[in-house]
This record gives sequence, C-alpha cells and structure tokens, in this order.
Amino acid sequence: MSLTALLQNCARSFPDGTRALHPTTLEFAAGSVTALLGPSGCGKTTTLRLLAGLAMPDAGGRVLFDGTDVTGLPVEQRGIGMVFQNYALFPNRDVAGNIGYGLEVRGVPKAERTARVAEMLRLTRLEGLGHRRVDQLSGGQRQRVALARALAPAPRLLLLDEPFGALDARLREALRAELAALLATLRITTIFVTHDQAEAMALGDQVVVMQSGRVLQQGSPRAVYQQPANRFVGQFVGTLNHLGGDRFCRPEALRPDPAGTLGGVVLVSFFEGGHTRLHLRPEVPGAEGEWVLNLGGTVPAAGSRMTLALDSAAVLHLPA
Amino acid sequence: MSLTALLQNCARSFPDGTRALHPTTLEFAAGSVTALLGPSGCGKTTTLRLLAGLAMPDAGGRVLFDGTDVTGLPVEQRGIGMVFQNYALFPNRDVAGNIGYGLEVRGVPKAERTARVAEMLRLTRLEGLGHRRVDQLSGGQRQRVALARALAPAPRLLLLDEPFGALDARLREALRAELAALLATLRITTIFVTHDQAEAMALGDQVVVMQSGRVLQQGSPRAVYQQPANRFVGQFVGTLNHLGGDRFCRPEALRPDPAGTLGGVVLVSFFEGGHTRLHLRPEVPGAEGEWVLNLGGTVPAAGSRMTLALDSAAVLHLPA
Amino acid sequence: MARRSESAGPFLLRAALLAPALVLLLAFFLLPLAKLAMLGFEGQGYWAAITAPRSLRALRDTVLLSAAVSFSAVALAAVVGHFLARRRFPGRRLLVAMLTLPMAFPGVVVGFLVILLAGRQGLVGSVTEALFGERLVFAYSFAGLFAGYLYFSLPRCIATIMAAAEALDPALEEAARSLGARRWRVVRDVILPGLAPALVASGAICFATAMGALGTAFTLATDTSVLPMLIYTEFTLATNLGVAASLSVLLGATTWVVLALARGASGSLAANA
Amino acid sequence: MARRSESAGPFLLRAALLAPALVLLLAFFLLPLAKLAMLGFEGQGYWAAITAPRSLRALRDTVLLSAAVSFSAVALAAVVGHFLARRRFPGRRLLVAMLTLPMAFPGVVVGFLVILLAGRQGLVGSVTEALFGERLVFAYSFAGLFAGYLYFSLPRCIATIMAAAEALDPALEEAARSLGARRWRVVRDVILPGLAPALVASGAICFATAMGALGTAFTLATDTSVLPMLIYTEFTLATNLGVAASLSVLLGATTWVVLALARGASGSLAANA
Repeated sequence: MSLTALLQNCARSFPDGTRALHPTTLEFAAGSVTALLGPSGCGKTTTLRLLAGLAMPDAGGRVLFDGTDVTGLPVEQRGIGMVFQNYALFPNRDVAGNIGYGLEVRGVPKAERTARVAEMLRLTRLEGLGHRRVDQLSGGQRQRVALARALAPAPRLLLLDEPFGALDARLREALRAELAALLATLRITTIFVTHDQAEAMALGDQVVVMQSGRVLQQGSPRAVYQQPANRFVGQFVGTLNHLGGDRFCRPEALRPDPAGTLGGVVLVSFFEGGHTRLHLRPEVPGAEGEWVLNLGGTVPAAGSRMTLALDSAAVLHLPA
Repeated sequence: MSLTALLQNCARSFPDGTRALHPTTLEFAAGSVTALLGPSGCGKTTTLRLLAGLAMPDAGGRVLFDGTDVTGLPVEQRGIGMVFQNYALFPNRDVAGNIGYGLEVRGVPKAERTARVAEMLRLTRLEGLGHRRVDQLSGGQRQRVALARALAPAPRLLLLDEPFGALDARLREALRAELAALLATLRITTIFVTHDQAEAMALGDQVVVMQSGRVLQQGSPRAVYQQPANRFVGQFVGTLNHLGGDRFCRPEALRPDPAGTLGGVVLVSFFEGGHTRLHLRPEVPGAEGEWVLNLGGTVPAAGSRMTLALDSAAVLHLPA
Repeated sequence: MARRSESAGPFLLRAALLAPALVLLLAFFLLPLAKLAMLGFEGQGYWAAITAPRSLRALRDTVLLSAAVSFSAVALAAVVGHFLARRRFPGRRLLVAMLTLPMAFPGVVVGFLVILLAGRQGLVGSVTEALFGERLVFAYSFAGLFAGYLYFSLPRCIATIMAAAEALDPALEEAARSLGARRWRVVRDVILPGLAPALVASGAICFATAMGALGTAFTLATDTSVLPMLIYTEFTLATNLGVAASLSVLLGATTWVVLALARGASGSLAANA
Repeated sequence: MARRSESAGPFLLRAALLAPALVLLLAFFLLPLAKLAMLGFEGQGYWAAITAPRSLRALRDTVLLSAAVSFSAVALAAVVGHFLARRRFPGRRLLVAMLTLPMAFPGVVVGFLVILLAGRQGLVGSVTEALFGERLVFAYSFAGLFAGYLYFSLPRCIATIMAAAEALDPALEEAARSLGARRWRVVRDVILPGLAPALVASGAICFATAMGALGTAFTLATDTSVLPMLIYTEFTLATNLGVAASLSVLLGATTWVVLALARGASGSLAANA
C-alpha cells in the first residue's frame, strides 16, 4: 500500500537566484508519518511541493518513489493524495462530488464510485453529509472532506499542507486525535507541514526541523525535544530556560526545592487548569530572559523569591 | 482611575423576538480583569457591546458606571477604550496617527498628543514604528497598536473583543504574558471576550461562563475549574473524565498505580514535550467517552491495559 | 449577535432629511419613464408598433447582432483574460495596456475606426487587393457593425475576466491536478465554473451595450437598421412618438431583463463558487 | 515559497499557440488606431485642427460638462449609496431596483426621456406653467445635456458606490466612535477615505462616458456642440478627415489619461485602505 519517498539532493531556487531550499536529501520510510516543522519561509512547503510534483527541483535533484525516478512526472501522474492549506474544496460540487472527483477523473464506474465515497464518508465520520454544499460545512467538516477526497483514490503517499492551520485551538486538538487514529489504521506514508511544534510532536513518528531552506535536525519527537541539535531547534520545539553560557534546561527539569541552588523571583503566573505556569526572573549570573516552569499545587505570589533544584542530567549544552 | 461597571437586568432581543441575551445582572469591580467565556453565539459579544454602548439593552435594562446611569449615552460619550476583534485599525493613518486619534478627536494640542503617543509606543514596545503604515505590521504589532490606541485617551474601562483571535498559537502565548503584565501595571477595569478557555483562565481574575444568552457561572478561574456549576462549564473550561453517573474528574486526579481500582486500555498517546497525553478507553461500568491523562515518564504502548488510582477528594458531582 | 449600532433618534432624523431627497431623485428617474410608457399607447399602441415589419426586423437584427457580439467577446476574452492573469512574461504589462487602450474610444470613434479598417479605403481592402486582386469591404454591413461592437466590448470583457481569473484560487487547480485531472478536465471542472459569474456578467453588460449602441451604427451609416437607430429616426425625423416610445420601452425592458437574469445567475453561480 | 506550478513544455506550447492569436487581436485593435493617428497629420495637422475656434469651444464645453456631471453624480451617489448600503428598512430592495432601473436605457432613449421631462411639452414645463405661468424648457441647452448625462450615469455610480459601502468594515466606524468621534468626524475620517477608491473610479468612468456620449446629444439635437458630435459632423457631413481624426485622437487620449490616473489613484487609495 505505502511507498518510500526519497528527495535526493533537491534544491529549489527563485528566479532571482536566491534559494527557497538548499540541496537537501531526505528519506521518508514506507508507512511513516513525518512532520516538516519550521517558521514561515523555512522551505517546508517547498519541500512538500517538490514531493507532490507541484514544483520542480533545480537541475541535479531527483525525487524517487520506491526507487523509481518520478522527477519528470507532473502532479496528476504521481498518484499522491494531497490536503491543501485552506482545503481547496471545489465550490461547485457537493461533499460527495468532491470526495468522488479523483475516482471520476480516473473513469471509475458510477456504482463503484458511490460505494467508495460512502466508505470514505464513514471513515471520516461525515455520514449523511454527502449532499451538503461545501460552503455549509464547519471548519472541521471541511478538513475531513479534504482528507476524504485525498484518500478516496487510495494514494500511496499522503501530503498535508498545514492541515489544522485554519481551525481554532479547541477543534485542532480534537481533530488531531482523529487524524492520528485514522493514519494509524491506514499505515499510509504521510508527510505534513506545520509551524506548530505541539502538532508536529503529537502526530509525527519523525520530525524534520527546518530553517532558512535547510534541514537542522531529523529525528523522533522525543529525540528532537530531549537532544535538540542547537538553540534554534531547542527553542522551536519547546520552552528553553537559559542557565548561563551554553547551558539550558526544559521547564520540567526545574522543581521548587527549599534546599535548591538556583534562585528566581516570580514575575507572573497563569492558572492553566491542571497546573499553573510560572514566569520567573532568574537570579543566576549569566542567565538571560525568563525562566518558565509548571507547578501543580499552590503558587507563590508575584514578587516572591523561590529556590529551585535542577535535575543535572537534564541540562542541555546547545551551540548557538 | 478605574470604575465599577454594572449591567442591571439587561436583556437584548433580535428584531424577531429571540433573545441574544436573557435578562442579566453582572458587576465588574474597579480594577478587576474579567473574561467573558463561551462558545460562539452565547451572548458574550452582546454583553460587551451593551457595556460599550454599541448596542442598547431592551427596556428595563440599565448600564451603570460607578453608579451613574449611562444607558442612554452612545459609545462616543462613554469614555471607554475598546479593542476590536480584527483590530479595526484605520488604514489611511500610520501607527502614530492611529494611536493619537482619540486625543485628536478630543482636541488635545499637538505637542501633548505627540508626547502621549510616544509614551504609548514605549508602553506597548512599538518604539520606532510610529511612522509605519498599519498594513506593514505583523499580527502581533497590530494587536499592540489597537491596544495603544484604546489606552491613549486614558479610559476608565477597557473592553477587548477576542484580543488574540487573529493570532497563531505561539504568538498568543507571548502576547498573553505581555498583556497580563500591562494590565497589572495599569489596574484599569478590563473586560474581555474569548472562546478560548486557557486564555480566559490565564488572564482573568474573574471568569464569566456563558451559554445560549445566559450566565452559567461567575467566579475565579480556580473556582470555575475546580467546582464547575454543571457539566457544560466543566467541559468548557477543561477536560472532564466521566466516571459513571454524575461523577467526573479532571485528568490530574488520575494517576497510574498498579494497586489502583480503575482500569483502562490505552488508545493513543501524544508526546507534548514536558509530558505525554494519554487517551484511554475506560473499563468502568457506566463511564462514557474517553479518559485523558498526562504522564511524565515512559508511556505504555497503544492497546496495553493500565490500572489507575483516583484522588477521591477530586471527584466532581455535576448535574447535566 | 447584533452587529449594527443603533441610536433611534439620529437615524430617524437622518432618514427624515434623506427621504425627500430620495423622492425627488425617484421622480427625476421615474416620471419621464412613466410618461414614456404612456406615450407608447398613442398612435397604434404597443402591439402594432412592435409587430410592424420594420420594427420586427430591426428588433431581430439587433438581438442577433448583440448576441453574436457578446458570445464572441466573452469567448475570446475568457481565453485571453485567463492567459494574461496567470502567466508572467516580459512585456505583459505593455500587452495588457495595449489590449485595454481601445476602452478610451467612444462609439463614434469606433465607427470611424471600422471604416479605416474595412471601409472603401480601408486596411483590409488594401491587403485583400494586394493578395487576391479584389477589395474586401465590409464596414457598412452587419459585419462592420459586428467588428465595431466587438472593438468596443472586447477590451471591457478582457478587463473584467482578467480580474476574475486573478481572483481564482490557484490551489483549486492544483487540487484537481493532484487528484489526477489533466489540462482539459481542470479547465472544464475548475476554471470555467470559477469564471462563470464573470463570464455571465460581462456577457450581459456586453449585450446590453450592444443593444443600445448608437454612435457606431450612426457613423457607419449602414443600410442595416438597428433598434436604437430606428428609435432615433422615428423620434426625430418621422416624429412618430408612439412607435419610438414603444420601441424604447421594449428595448429598456429587454435590457433590464437580461441584466436582471445575469445578476441572478452570477449571484447563484457566485454563491456556488 | 513558489506558489505557481510549472511545466515548461506545455507552457511553451500553449504560448506558441496563443501568440499568433494575440498578434491578430493586437493588429485588429491597433492598426486602425495607427491609421487614425496618421490621418490627423493630413490637412492642417493636429495643432491647427485642435486650435480652431470651433474645436476649442467644443472641447472646453465637453470637458466642463463632463466634469460637472461626474462631480454631481459622484456626490449624490455617495450620499444615497452609503445610506442604502447601511440601512435596512421595508421597501429597500424595491427602492434599489427602481434607482438602478434607468441603467437599462441607452443614450438615445435617455435623450428622449430628457425631452419628455424638460422639452417643449415636458413635465417640468407643465409644472412651472401651472405654478408660475411660464414654461421652463431646458432640454435643448447644456442643462438638458447635463440632465441626460446625469440620468445615464447616476444609477451606475450608485451601484458602484453601494457595493463599496457594503464592503466597508463597520468596525472601523465603531472604533472611531469608541475613541470619541461624532458623526461628521466619522464621515470625514473613516467613511470618505474608505469610499475614496470607489468615488474616484466611478467618477472617472462617468467622465469618460460623458466625454464620448453621442446618443443623448444627438437625440436632443441641441444647439450646443459637444466633441463627439463635432467629430461625427466633420467625418460624415463635411468629410474633413484630418480634423475628425485629430479630435478623435485627442478625445481618446484625454479619456485614456483620466482612466489611467483614476486607476493609479484608486490603486494607491486602495493600498492605503
């Protein structure tokens, strides 16, 4: 069902010669779910479009699907499924018409098409909405229609461009769980683009962190969080507290301890339900910025001084 | 500087007679920060517009500022500051022109105006951007300009309509801390509308939870989270795990314990940096839906069975 | 949620001030129209005026000509407009400027231009004489009117459709392609439905303009009689007011219906789009 | 990020197919224009043709008339259009339909309507005779042309400006009010700047239309001579081709400059808005 995708030495230049993507080699294993993570302009969307065949790599770059060179194939011949950033649903077709479009184009007979569309509606929990106009759908429903449309022709590679970008926070979390369950069922090679680190880490088996057209780190979410390659990656995938010099730690490495060696003054605290997020001004020479940590119980008032203990095994030494 | 605002028996009907807001009495203490929280259509924006003077209450309702009836005063005579949902910056004025507009309208002399605008630019960390066109600003900068514009005439009541609605998740969190610090400095009575429970609880001294034009609960964030008035409030301000009947608990009330009395099967887990979020299928008679809890250390694989202990003091008995 | 601010006092005051102005304006617009409509009953009455052979022929010719011009202009403009909206190439801005330059010339000058193009001393004639030894002259026939109306309408259609094509979301085309659609399926399934409101709207305006155009027809002084010329002749030369009024009302009603249908169609197409 | 898809082969192919079509189209548009421009040098040449007293007077009158009509139409349409866009009241749809009904009538019928309104047997004359014992007749003067052009342009301006007013964000007005601005400050600081692109654009189109209008002027058969009529007379009756061509080029150039300026202005206003 799924395939291994490989970008081999792919670069992509603008007409003026500047690089949207520096020469990059990336492998996406069959059945894996990979997040391309980075700030806007980092080259993650370009990477996705090279895989899709919506952009061509500069001379010398190759795109391989299961070892076959598909660099010259345009998107309509690559047999991929794609979910676009704002879903790009066809406004002149109803939900079923959107989902069945890929089958219609391939000349699948009507009866078979109807059955497949019904299956997709069930899979994405859109039963009963087949004849709804797409402008009458909620944001979450649109996202599911876009997904069903991409999956209906049974692609061997699924590409998603900011799949949750147009949704609000609450809905994102619900749909994230839904998509994770669906991808776990299908075991289809999936690559998605996001600028939201929580999304990348929650959904991806692999995370590729990019900046300025270059890959900075590729690895499991846990590896990227716990051993970031540099400060940028460390800050981008989570909160870093600066301990002075090249020493940093994650919020959970700090805990209040009357016998602790580190001091800080409480600036502000936010009650977040399960815990309270504390912002401190560090009282450690060389430590810059604020420290952040989460507390479970009672919270010291703003302005009060705290002493903290540090789990020394969790100190990160990060190059700039 | 700040005032006490009171809505007294205020209702608001649509022309067809349906109620956007049922008769409501709410007091906003001088210097407090209150979040109006609820899903769209719950009446929170209507409440804000009644306070602003952009909408009139039905006959019988009164709006009082420090005991003075202002019901008949239109918005331009109420002396409030307001931040609109998409900021509503004047496109034909630069940043300084926007911030100084309220002073210009009041006939404040140019020199004084310039000084006040400079002060506002400093306060909102927009130094050097006074002559920037507003369409050249980032989302976060726009939000700060809107805030500076509302604060420049030194209003005694500040109203904000979804102040972070147009921003992405990462920026929201940074600006939330910034706004909290600013409000703590100014001690101006502030009321803001949001549909994001994390935002409401982090920023508000008080949270007013609304649904279908009615106030369901008013209280501190901690009280609303720990003693919600009913299931809707409980679910809206956080995650509820159902234990059967009218018994619920928060995720942090459950912890893995081999000697525990509750059983569940792991459905999916999301690595979220500091912790992993686990979704379980409960194996308890009468418990519906999924259970959610956060784990710090190693995480059991999907499909494995866990036993959990429950902090019995944390069980919530909630009416439907 | 109530989005509109209200303060009943000022609103009523402003309405009271504006109401007489609106009534005057309506009177200015509608009184002459009413008188025109009544004039139609003088003489032979509407039916007779409209069914006279001269009127019928003018009506038929005008509708056919206008329909042909609208169809051609929209079809050409769709191809050119979409191409220009989507492609970036050197000289594009100049090309667009030159294609829309004719918008600056009124009907009377357009008639003049058609004579220069296809009249007795025209460019087409010179070319065909050099090639085939015979002068092709079509300025004074229906073909001349067609050329003139097309000259007048095409730049306007191109401008409208180009704007619509620029507003089309390119992601829709990419989505269709990602699902396996080749060029012509994309055109049929995505581009044409997306442009439909603009095509219908610019076609309707083109039709309405052609139905009422006098300047070009007058300048060409053709042997063909289009409706506006017939109205003019009946009104000023024969001073047959009843017939002129009947035909005016008919012309106005036809145009109004076409514009209203187009508005409805492009509204529902836009709602679909 | 590269948003546009590319596949060099098909693009070149399509360009190769479209290029000859575009060249033909350009030839159709530009060759007659070039010939027109050259014709202007025949006879006395441009300068003499344009500075002849008759031409100068026609040019001045046409520009003044067009400017007056544009200004009045835009000012009236701004008030009416904004009012209609913002207020909801019973009968609003009918009112809008009636105000834009005159868009269906071409210039020749509009001329006709002006005669019915203010001609020798017109409505205005009857009213003034009943009131003051004297018939007011202005259809055949500049006032008649003004009324006709206004009749023609006003509905178009109202439609454009109403659309622009509906697109204005009401939160901007509320923001100004929340900062203490009263009604006229809101109009001056928010509404007028927001409508400016639409005001400039519809004013420019109104001006261009009035500059080139023949039908109304012809029907009114006034003693005034506007530019399009002079061109027509020189071309067909006096067959003074050089003068007609010079005036055509002048008329086209003026109109083109006004439209281009308006596009520039409303572009930069829209960028500000």
